[in-house]
Amino acid sequence: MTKQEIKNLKYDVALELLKEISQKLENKEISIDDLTDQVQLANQLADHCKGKLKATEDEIKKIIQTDAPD
Amino acid sequence: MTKQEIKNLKYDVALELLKEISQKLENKEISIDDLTDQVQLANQLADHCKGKLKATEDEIKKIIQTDAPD
Amino acid sequence: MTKQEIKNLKYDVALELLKEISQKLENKEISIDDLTDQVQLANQLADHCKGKLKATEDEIKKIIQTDAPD
Amino acid sequence: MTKQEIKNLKYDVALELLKEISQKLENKEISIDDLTDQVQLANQLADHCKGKLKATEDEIKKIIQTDAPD
Amino acid sequence: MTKQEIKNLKYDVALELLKEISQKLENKEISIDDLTDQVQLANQLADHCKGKLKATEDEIKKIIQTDAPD
Amino acid sequence: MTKQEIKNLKYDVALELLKEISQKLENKEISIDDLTDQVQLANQLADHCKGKLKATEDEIKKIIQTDAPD
Amino acid sequence: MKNDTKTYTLTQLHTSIENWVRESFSTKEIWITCQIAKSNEKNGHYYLELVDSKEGTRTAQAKGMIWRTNYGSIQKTLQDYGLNVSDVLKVGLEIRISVTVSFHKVFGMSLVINTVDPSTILGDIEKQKVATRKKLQTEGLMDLQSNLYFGPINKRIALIGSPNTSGFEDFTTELRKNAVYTNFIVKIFPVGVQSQGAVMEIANAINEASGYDVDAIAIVRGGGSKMDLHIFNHYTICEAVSSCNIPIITGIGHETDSCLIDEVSHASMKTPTAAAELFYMRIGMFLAAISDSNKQIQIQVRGLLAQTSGELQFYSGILYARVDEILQANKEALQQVVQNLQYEFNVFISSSKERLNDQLYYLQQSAIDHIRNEQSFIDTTIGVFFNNVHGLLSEQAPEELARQKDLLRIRLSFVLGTTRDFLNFTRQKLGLVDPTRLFERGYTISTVKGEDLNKLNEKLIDQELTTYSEKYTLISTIKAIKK
Repeated sequence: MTKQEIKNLKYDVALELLKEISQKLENKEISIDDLTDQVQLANQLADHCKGKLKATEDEIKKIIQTDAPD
Repeated sequence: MTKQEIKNLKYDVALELLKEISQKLENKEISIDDLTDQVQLANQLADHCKGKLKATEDEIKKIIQTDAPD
Repeated sequence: MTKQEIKNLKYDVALELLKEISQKLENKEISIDDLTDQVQLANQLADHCKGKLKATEDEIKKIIQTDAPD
Repeated sequence: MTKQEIKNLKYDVALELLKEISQKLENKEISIDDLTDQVQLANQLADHCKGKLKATEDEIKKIIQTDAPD
Repeated sequence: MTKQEIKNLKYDVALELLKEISQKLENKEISIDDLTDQVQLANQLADHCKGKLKATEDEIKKIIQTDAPD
Repeated sequence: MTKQEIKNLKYDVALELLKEISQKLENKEISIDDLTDQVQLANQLADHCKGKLKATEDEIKKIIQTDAPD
Repeated sequence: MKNDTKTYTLTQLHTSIENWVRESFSTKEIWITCQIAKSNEKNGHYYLELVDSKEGTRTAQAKGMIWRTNYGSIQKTLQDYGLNVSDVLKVGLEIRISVTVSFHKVFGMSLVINTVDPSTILGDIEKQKVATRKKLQTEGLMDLQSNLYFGPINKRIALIGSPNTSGFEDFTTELRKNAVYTNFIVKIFPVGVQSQGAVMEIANAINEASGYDVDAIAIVRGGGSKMDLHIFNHYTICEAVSSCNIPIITGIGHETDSCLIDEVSHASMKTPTAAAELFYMRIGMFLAAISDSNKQIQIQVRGLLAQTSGELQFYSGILYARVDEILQANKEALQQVVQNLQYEFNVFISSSKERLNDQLYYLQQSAIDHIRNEQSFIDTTIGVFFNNVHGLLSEQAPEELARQKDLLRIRLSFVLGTTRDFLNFTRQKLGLVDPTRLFERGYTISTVKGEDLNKLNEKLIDQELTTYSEKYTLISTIKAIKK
C-alpha cells in the first residue's frame, strides 16, 4: 500500500485496517518477514487517522466559528 | 442536502432532522468521515430554524405593532 | 379562513375561535410554521370583534343621542 | 318584538322589560351580537314609556282643563 | 264605571269613591296604565258631586223664590 | 548448503528447514552418519533466524520510536 | 177472680172522678207554666195542646181551651200590654196561665184557661231585644245612621211600607196635604209588614232604596200589637238600616216602647204622620229661618253648600296634585331606568373590549413565549450536539486510536517474544541431539547395522553392535540381553 493509497483511505477503513493488522498479529498470521512492513503500514494508518481527526476538528471549528457571530 | 433544499424545509421538519442528527451522534451512528458534513448540516438546520423563529417573531411583532395604536 | 369568512362571523364565534387559538398556543399545539398564520388569524378575529364592538358602541351612541334631546 | 307589539305594551310591562334588559346586561347575559337589537328594543321601550307618560299627562291635562272653567 | 252608573251614584258614594282614588294616588297604588282612567273617573265623580251640589243649590233657590212673596 | 545460501534464506524458509531437521532428529530419521552435519546446518539456520528476528525487532523499534514522541 | 168484689161501670167511675174534680178544682184557680204544642180555633173557641218538657223529653201533656165567653176578657187584659190573643197562642211560645181543671166523662181532663200572663211573653220579646241590641253595639252598628248628614231639604223620599194600610196612607197624605211644603218626590218600596217573609222584604227594600237617588228613606207602619212590631227588633232589618248610607226616618206607630229599628235609624217618629211632618217641617223651618231676607238666605245657602263642596274640592285638589306627583315620579323613575341602562351598556361594551384586549394580548404573549421556548430548545440541542462532536473528536476517537496502537504494540512485542523464545528453545533442543556434544560429555551411541537399537525387532543375539564414542568406533557381538 503506497502512501498515496493510504492518504486516500477513509478514517473508518484506515482504522479497520489497523485493527486487522492487530488481529492478524494476534492470530500469528503475519510472518516475521512481513512484520516490519505491516508495522510500518499500521503506523502509517494510525497517523492517517490522527490526521483525519485533526483535519475534521479544524473544519468543524471553522464551521462553528463562522457560525459563532450569528 | 443543498442549501436551497434546507431553505425550503419547514421548521418542524428541520427541527426533526436536527434532532435525528443529534440522536445519531449520541448513538455513535455517525462516522468520523461523515461528521463534518453532518455538523455542517446540523449547523445549517439550526440556522434555518433560528432564522424561521426570528422571522416569525418579527412578523408577529409587526402584526402586533400594527395592532398597537388601536 | 378568508377575510370574508371572518367578516361574516358572529362576535361570540369569533371570540371563541380566538380563545381556541390561545388555548392551542398554551398547549403548544401550534407549530412554528403555522404560528404567524394563527397569530394573523387571531389578530383578524380580534379586529373583527373590535369592529363589532365599535359598531355596536356607535349604534348605541346614535340611539342614545337621538334619544338625548328628549 | 315588533314595533306594533311594543306599541301594544302596557306601561308597567314595558318598564319591566326595560329593567330586565338592564339586569341581563349587568349579568352579562347578552351577547354582543344581540346587543344592538337589545339597545334598540330598550330605546323603543323607553320611548314607548315616555310616550305613554306624555300621553297620560296630556290626557289628564285635557281632563283637568275641560274641568277648569267650572 | 259607565257614565250612567256614575249618574246614579249618591253624592256620598261618589265622594267616597273620589276619596278612594285620592287615597290610592297618594299611596302610588295606581299604575300609569290606569292613571288616565282613574283621573277620568275621579273627574266624572267630582263633576257628578258638583252637579249634585249645583242641583241642590238650584232647588233651594227655587224653594226660596217660590217662598219669596212670603 | 553453503553459508551464503543460508544467508539468503527468508526467515520463514529458514525456520521451516530448522523445524524439518528438528523433526527428523526427533523421529530419529537421521542416521548417525548424517547427524553431525544436520545439527550443524540446524544451528546455522537458527542463527540466521535469530539474526533476522533481531533485525526486524530493531527496525520495528525504530518505527515505533519515531512514533513514540507523538 | 172472685165474683164477690164490687164492680162499677166506666160511667160510674168517670162520674165519680168528675164529681171529685169538680169538688176539688172547680172553684180553684191554678197558675201553671207550659208550652203551646198545638193551637186551633173553632167557633170562637181555642183548643190547645199544652206540654211541659225537660231536656227535650215531654214530662206532661194536657188539653187546654179558651171558651169564647172567656176570650173577651183575656183579649182585654193583653191589649193593655199591646198584645193580641193571636200573638200569644202561637205554637212554641212559653206562657204563664191560670187554669181550672175540669173532667168530662167522655172527653177526659182538660184545663180551661182563664187568664194569660202577658209579662212572660213581653219578657221574651225584651230578652231578644236586649241580645240583638248588644250584638249591634258590638259590631259598631248603633251609631252609623246618626252620623249621616240629614239636610234641611229632603225632597226625594224612598218610602218603605205596606200600601193601603192606614199608616202608609197617613204618611203619604200628610206629605201631600200640608200647609208647609208639598213638592216631594216619593219612590215607594212596597213590603208586606205582616207576612211571614216580612223581615227579608224590609231588609231588601232598604238595600234597594239606598241605590236610588233619594235624600232620605222613610219606613212607616201604622201601629200594631207588640208582637206585630217585634219584627222591627230583628237583627237583619237593623243591620240593613245601619249599613245604609242614606238617612232613614222611621214612623212606626206604637204607644209604649220603641223598637230597635228606632234606635239605629237616623231619626224615629212616633207615627207615620209624625214622620211626614218631620220632612215638611224641616223644609218649613228652613224656609222660615231664611224667609226674612233673600240675601241672607243666599249667604246661608252658599255657606252650607260651600261646606259641602269644600270637601269635594279638597279631594279633587289632592287628586290633581297627586297625579302630577305620580307623573313626575314615574318620569324620574323612567329616566333612572334609562340612565342605568345606558350605564350598563357602556360598562358592558368597555368590559367586552377589555376582555378582548386581554385575550389578544395573552395570545400574542403566548406566541412570543412559544418562539422563545423553541429558540432556547434549538440552542440547547445544537449546543449538546457540538459538545458531543467535540467530545468525539478530542476524546473518544483519539482514545480509540491510541488504544488500537497500544494493542498493536502489545501484540507485536508478544509475537516477537514468542518467536525469540521458540528459536531459543529450538537451539537448546538441537544442543541435546548434537552427537559431538554428547561424546564430549562421555556418552556413546550404539547401532546394529546402522539402526537405532530401539527400532530393531529381530533377535539381537550374535548380531554385530557398532558403538561410537569421542575417540573410537567399537565393533562388538551381542552375547546376551537383559530386560
